[in-house]
Amino acid sequence: GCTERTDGGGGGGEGDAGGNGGDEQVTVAFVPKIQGIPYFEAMNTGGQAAAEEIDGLEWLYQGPTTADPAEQTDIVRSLIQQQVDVIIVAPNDPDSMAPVLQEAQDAGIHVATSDTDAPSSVREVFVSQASAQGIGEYVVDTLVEAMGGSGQFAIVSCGETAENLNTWIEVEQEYTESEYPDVEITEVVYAGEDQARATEMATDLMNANPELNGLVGQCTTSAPGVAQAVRDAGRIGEVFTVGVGTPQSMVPYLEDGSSSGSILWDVEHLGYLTAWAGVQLARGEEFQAENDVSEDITGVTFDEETKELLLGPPLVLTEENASDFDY
Amino acid sequence: MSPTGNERPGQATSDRTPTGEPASAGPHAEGVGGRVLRALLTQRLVLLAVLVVLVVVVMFALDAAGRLSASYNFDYMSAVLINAVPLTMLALAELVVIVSGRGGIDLSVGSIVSLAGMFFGFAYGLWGWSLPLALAATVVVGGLLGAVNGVLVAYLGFPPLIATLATYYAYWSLALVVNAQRPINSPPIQGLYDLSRTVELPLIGPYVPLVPFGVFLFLLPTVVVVWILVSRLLYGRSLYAIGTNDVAAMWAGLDVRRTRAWAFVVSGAISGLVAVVTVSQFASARPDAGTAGNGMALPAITIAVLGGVAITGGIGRVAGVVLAALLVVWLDAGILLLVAGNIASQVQLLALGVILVGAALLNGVTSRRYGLST
Amino acid sequence: MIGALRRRERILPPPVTGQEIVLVGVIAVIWVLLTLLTPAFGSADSIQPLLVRLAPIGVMAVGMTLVIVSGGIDISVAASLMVCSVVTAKLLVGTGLPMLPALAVSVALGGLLGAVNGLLIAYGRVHAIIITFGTANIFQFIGLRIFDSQTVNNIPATFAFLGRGEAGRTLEVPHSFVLMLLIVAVAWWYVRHAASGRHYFAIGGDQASARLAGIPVERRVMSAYVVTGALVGLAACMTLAGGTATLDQNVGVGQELAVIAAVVIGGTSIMGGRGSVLGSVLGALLVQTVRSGVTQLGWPSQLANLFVGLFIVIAVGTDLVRERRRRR
Amino acid sequence: MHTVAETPLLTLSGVTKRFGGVQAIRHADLTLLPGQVHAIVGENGAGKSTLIKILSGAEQLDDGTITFDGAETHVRGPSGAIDLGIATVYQEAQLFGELTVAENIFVGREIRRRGRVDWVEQNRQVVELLGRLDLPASLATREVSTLSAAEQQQVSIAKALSRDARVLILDEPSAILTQAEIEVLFTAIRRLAEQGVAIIYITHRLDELFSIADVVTVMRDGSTLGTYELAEMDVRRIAELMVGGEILEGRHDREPAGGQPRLALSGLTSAGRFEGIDLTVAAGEVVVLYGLVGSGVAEIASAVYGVEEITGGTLTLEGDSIRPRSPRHARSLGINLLPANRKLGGMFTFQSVAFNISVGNLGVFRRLGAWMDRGRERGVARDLIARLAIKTPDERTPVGSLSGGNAQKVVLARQLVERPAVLLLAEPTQGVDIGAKEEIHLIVSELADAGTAVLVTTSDLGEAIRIADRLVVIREGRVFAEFPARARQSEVLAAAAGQRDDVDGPGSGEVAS
Ligand SMILES: Nc1ncnc2c1ncn2[C@@H]1O[C@H](COP(=O)(O)OP(=O)(O)OP(=O)(O)O)[C@@H](O)[C@H]1O
Ligand SMILES: Nc1ncnc2c1ncn2[C@@H]1O[C@H](COP(=O)(O)OP(=O)(O)OP(=O)(O)O)[C@@H](O)[C@H]1O
Ligand SMILES: [Mg+2]
Ligand SMILES: [Mg+2]
Repeated sequence: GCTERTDGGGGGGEGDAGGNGGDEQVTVAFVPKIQGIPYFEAMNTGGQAAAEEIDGLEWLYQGPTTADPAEQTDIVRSLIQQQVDVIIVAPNDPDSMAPVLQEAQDAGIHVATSDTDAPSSVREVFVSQASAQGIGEYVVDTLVEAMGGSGQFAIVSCGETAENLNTWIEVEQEYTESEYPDVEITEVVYAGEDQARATEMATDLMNANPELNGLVGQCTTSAPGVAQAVRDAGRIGEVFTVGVGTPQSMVPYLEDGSSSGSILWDVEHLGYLTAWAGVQLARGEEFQAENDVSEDITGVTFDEETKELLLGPPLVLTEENASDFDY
Repeated sequence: MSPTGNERPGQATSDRTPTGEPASAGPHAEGVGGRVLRALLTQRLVLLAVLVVLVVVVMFALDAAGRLSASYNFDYMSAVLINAVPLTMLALAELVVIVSGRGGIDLSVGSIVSLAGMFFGFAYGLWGWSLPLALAATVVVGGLLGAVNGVLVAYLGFPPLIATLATYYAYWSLALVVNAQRPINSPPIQGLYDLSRTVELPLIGPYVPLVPFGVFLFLLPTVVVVWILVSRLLYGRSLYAIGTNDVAAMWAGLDVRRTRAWAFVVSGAISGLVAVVTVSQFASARPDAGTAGNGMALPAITIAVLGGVAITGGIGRVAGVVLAALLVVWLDAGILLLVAGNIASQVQLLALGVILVGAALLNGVTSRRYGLST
Repeated sequence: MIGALRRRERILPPPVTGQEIVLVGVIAVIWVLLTLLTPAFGSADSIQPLLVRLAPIGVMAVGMTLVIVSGGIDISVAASLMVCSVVTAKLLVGTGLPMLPALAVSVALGGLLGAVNGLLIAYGRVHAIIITFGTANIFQFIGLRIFDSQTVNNIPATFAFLGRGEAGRTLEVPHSFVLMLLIVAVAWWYVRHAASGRHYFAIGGDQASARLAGIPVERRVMSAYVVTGALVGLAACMTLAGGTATLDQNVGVGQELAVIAAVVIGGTSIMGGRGSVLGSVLGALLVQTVRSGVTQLGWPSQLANLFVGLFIVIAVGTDLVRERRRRR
Repeated sequence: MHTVAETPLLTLSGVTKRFGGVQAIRHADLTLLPGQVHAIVGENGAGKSTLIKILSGAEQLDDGTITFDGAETHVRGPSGAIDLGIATVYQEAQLFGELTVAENIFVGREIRRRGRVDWVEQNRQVVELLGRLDLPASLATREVSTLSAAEQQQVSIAKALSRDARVLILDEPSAILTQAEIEVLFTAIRRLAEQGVAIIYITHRLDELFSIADVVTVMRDGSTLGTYELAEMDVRRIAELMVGGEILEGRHDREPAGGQPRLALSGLTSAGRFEGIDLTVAAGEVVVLYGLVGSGVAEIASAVYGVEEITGGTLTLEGDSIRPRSPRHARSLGINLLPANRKLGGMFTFQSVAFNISVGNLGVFRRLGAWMDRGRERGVARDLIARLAIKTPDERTPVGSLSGGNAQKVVLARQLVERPAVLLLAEPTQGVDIGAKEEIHLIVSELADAGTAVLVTTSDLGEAIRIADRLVVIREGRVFAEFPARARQSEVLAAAAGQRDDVDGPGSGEVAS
């Protein structure tokens, strides 16, 4: 025998996962889609804040350098090896994540998803920032208002295969159809995680269709991208943009009006909530229908059969409130 | 071909040192000790082997010293092997193409993985073909996609870089549109994940670590087949011949075009197999499986080059590529345990870069010192 | 008189290569078709941004042409671009540096990174592809460390002069495009008429012989990479100019392929010894045209790459056929 | 022979050089007088190239001294040599395919005017230079990649002459030149010698020494044996000094087994290259096609081998008509060819000797369908290494590290793996030393004796006369004259030589592209 068999780390993990109670050390590891973008770094900040306040919580944060599902699974595998108590993932590709989460659970580790769900997986809870419905409708409402209730707009999305973006887009399409008869979505283009490309495409869209008076930047990289395009084309006030963008990156555009608003939620709170949820799982405590997580995160609803924790309604970032956030 | 062109054999690059198949060092009389040292310094294979051992030993030492956030043991080493499967297989595909010479290189492998993967998704996941049938068909599809490169390069005279760049873009698009950029993850596909589960070997099972099933099912067979192909079959001879000097190969009565075209077919077929591997690993056929992030082609070429494959053609060994892959995978796995947080993935980049440059420089400088280059 | 001229022409190396003519033809056809299909394409509003986004690729392609003609290759341009742009961006935010100094810093930094490649390749005598694969990883590490897992926010519009906006144009002509043309012109003259410029073809043709002919091979190879690096530094500024007020780590991803593609489509032999600066820029223009064409036609953007691939085959294939005819 | 000044221009004493394990030069002394044409001869691997590489700064000596103009000097790199006034024409043409002839001649030392290359001036000088070598001015602006091997060789010589050198080194310049071109070269050399330039001339063609050189230095495995006035020497003595022993002379007498023609060309034509060639080769017969480079000899052989396109006439093997489509097809018919340009068309430089031998007949080593029978390969390789007396440590050695003569034998061995019905030999002993040449000729006769039909194309008259059972002179792509065995040199030369009109003719075609 040349090896002490550890079943990929299960033995130990089983131990502390099972006999949990009181407030002994709990290690919660969070794996973002990609490191180094403000959105997830802000979630990390929130998680660290939680680690400060909730005693016994150790917060790990480790993400891939590119939004690559393979690299992400490698990291989860190393976390399994490290026998952490809870692994929470924001999967780049829900399906590819499912099997690895299964592995983690077999190794006696609690698993959950945050920001993006992996419905088909064994995750015990999904920490949701805001319902797809909520986000999609907020985006459309804000944009159509800016557009003055009528016109045409196009959507500049990012990864062609990004699950959550695609569901938001579907909501937006249906909602516009039903609510705003004289507003039309001309097309949906995909710029990858590339700001410059997003700007290029937005520019081309505006040139191709002079009627176009609205643009949606569907993700945090394309939100400033489309605004920049409008600014460069000198068509502020003619073409309006709304995006899902982080405050700091949107401030300049909100100020000069090239962006009419950015739909987001308090990302740091999302991070905090994620960490908190991890602790609950590790300590085997049930979620209530309404949870008060910390003094400024209250009324977090939990849906029993979808096993979703919902942070709350999204917020609309404007010139006024955007600069209050430091990410 | 210009009679003074770079292709003239015997160029002054370290890649030209005869570390490749099948010739070894020149006629130099010297002592045993000298020969060993010389082998270490001038032959990529030996150097890589030493480096692999070094990495493992260092990691075990760090582990013993409690510097790692988890134990770096044989189980972990074999568990991460699953990450090596696609990369190594594609690196072998590049080996075959690069050895064929004339600037041979295949940028399209990643896109072929995506496109063939989608085909497999349809065949096995939706059309309900049997696994063996779907698998075989996918490999064939991969081969056909590679054949396009082969025809463009060998028969129409496109530079390999151009031909495969074009198909890289084209296949990428096709993979996205065939299923309206949605992945395929029907139950049969999800069931496939077992293929990349770890299994206990028969007989010796209890004594050795669990090894990912995929390693046996896909990697080892590919390694063996490619090794047989390039160093035991007649085809291998023609391959190295055209890669070394295709004018001479023509005069020697070899079918240069056919041999070169087949190199791309082989590369495509391997990519097709990799497609099945990734689908099973992700339990989902993803339209961007081979193109997400930085794509699969460049990393594969990197491994091949690190493995001692000379981009000038005619030189390269299967063993070198496999060692290079093991080196990278085990090093990366160690770094994930050694370094915490975001920096880990970044340090992996640094390590790979340093090893690439270091190994090349060492081999290059020393082989000149030993007067191997003509 | 005419005769004399013609003889003089024959003495000089050919001013434009066949591939260049082919490319001009193909691009012209595409432009005409696009203008017919979507009148907007012909408008200044659509051409200007096209030229602006062409500039950085074109500038880098000039350097890459030198490198490939001299028998090498540089995989590390994308990573260098990342390092240069993040450093420059942080400078702009931190110190509010004016344009020219910032430009100088970026170019110098790029040159430095190029020098690293140059040293290792010229004096380490290892094939460029291995070295630059390695340095690409190392530079990327450096860049990511400087990003330190954050985006650079609120970048001032210091480079608006090179940008897509009003400030980036005089008489409706984008400055960055003019700058690119300038560089192309200089490079074109240099490789055609300057002795040291001709040396790159000799080195790429047969390094050993070039050395025996008394050409300072190491110096030339070295400078090829330094120049490329410096131009990448410039391209970094153009990228910042064309980008948003935030810079994230994705900057430069995939650029190495884009640039190499442009050069090889332009008729430069990847084996070295043969190539042309003009062709490289045309190659870049072809790709950019196709990309924006697909979006402007309102075709699904996922198809863009398919057409890029097709047109690469068409452009290069046409030249191959032409060559074969010429041989007969 | 003109007289030469007595004060040495250049002296080498006690020079040694080793490459890794190989002692390339053990001990070399050399004294070079101004205006002297100084030949260096020696077997392949004797150290000639290395010696001149040291003089031209391409390699640095390990030990010993170089005295130039009475002062001890160190040659610092190629440019250092050029500064001293030492110009070299290397064995393999050191030209750049994508550059024009004019550019090639001035590369590295371009004439500059206001920072740019002065094309007009360069061109003027080149045209004048080409004139001196009786080369057409039109050559100046051609791209080198479009020139024939011979033309390229002449360009490199022009290049060397263009530097007003005090020492001119020529390493086997004549190897691929025609008789006529050699004459032009010799005139140029003599003219330079008159002007006091010292010339070092390396060759394997001993006979030509007597028409050009004043003295000859003989090298044997890395050492100079001494320097001799050619007046007091003859080919035989030089040869014996080189190999260090007795060597056979003249042709090996054998009875050409005439009878049924095995290979027959009738009216064979390849537009623009050769036409109406009627020729037969019987089993056991050695037929030599003698013709100057560009006369079409080479193309005839490659046409039979399926490389050159046949546009007319018929080709029959054993009576039935054939039309080889490719070398592959030709070999399947039992027709093998030894390519003329060893480096370009023959050697797989960094692959093993065994690889180089087996690669031409992979079918022979087929086992179980597609497998390579490596045991068989090893056996066959060892067998042929012994049969052809190839000097190599073992069959795993890279062929690139063998000397030209031995490399050539390896490529020849490739053709003998299976006894061919017809063996075509293109310039079989080009750049090969007299010892190896001797052996190769012997092998050829033995093959014929064993019933192979041998067709040799060569531009080396001595060789032609030596091995021919029938000697056919090709000129301007036509059969021009035919001679029986033991033809007289003078007659054959009369038939073939003295023509200049073939320089601009179709390229030598030895270089397949
Ligand atoms: N680059 C090299 N590396 C190692 N050994 C070398 C090298 N060049 C020459 N040698 C050794 O030096 C010996 C002499 O080489 P050299 O080229 O001088 O022979 P040569 O007389 O020119 O032969 P040939 O007539 O074939 O040109 C060779 O036998 C070889 O063993
Ligand atoms: N890398 C090397 N290692 C060992 N020997 C070498 C090497 N390169 C050249 N040589 C030696 O140099 C000698 C001459 O090399 P060279 O290439 O000049 O021969 P060649 O030109 O093929 O023969 P020839 O001069 O007769 O045509 C040969 O004897 C060969 O053994
Ligand atoms: Mg020699
Ligand atoms: Mg030689």
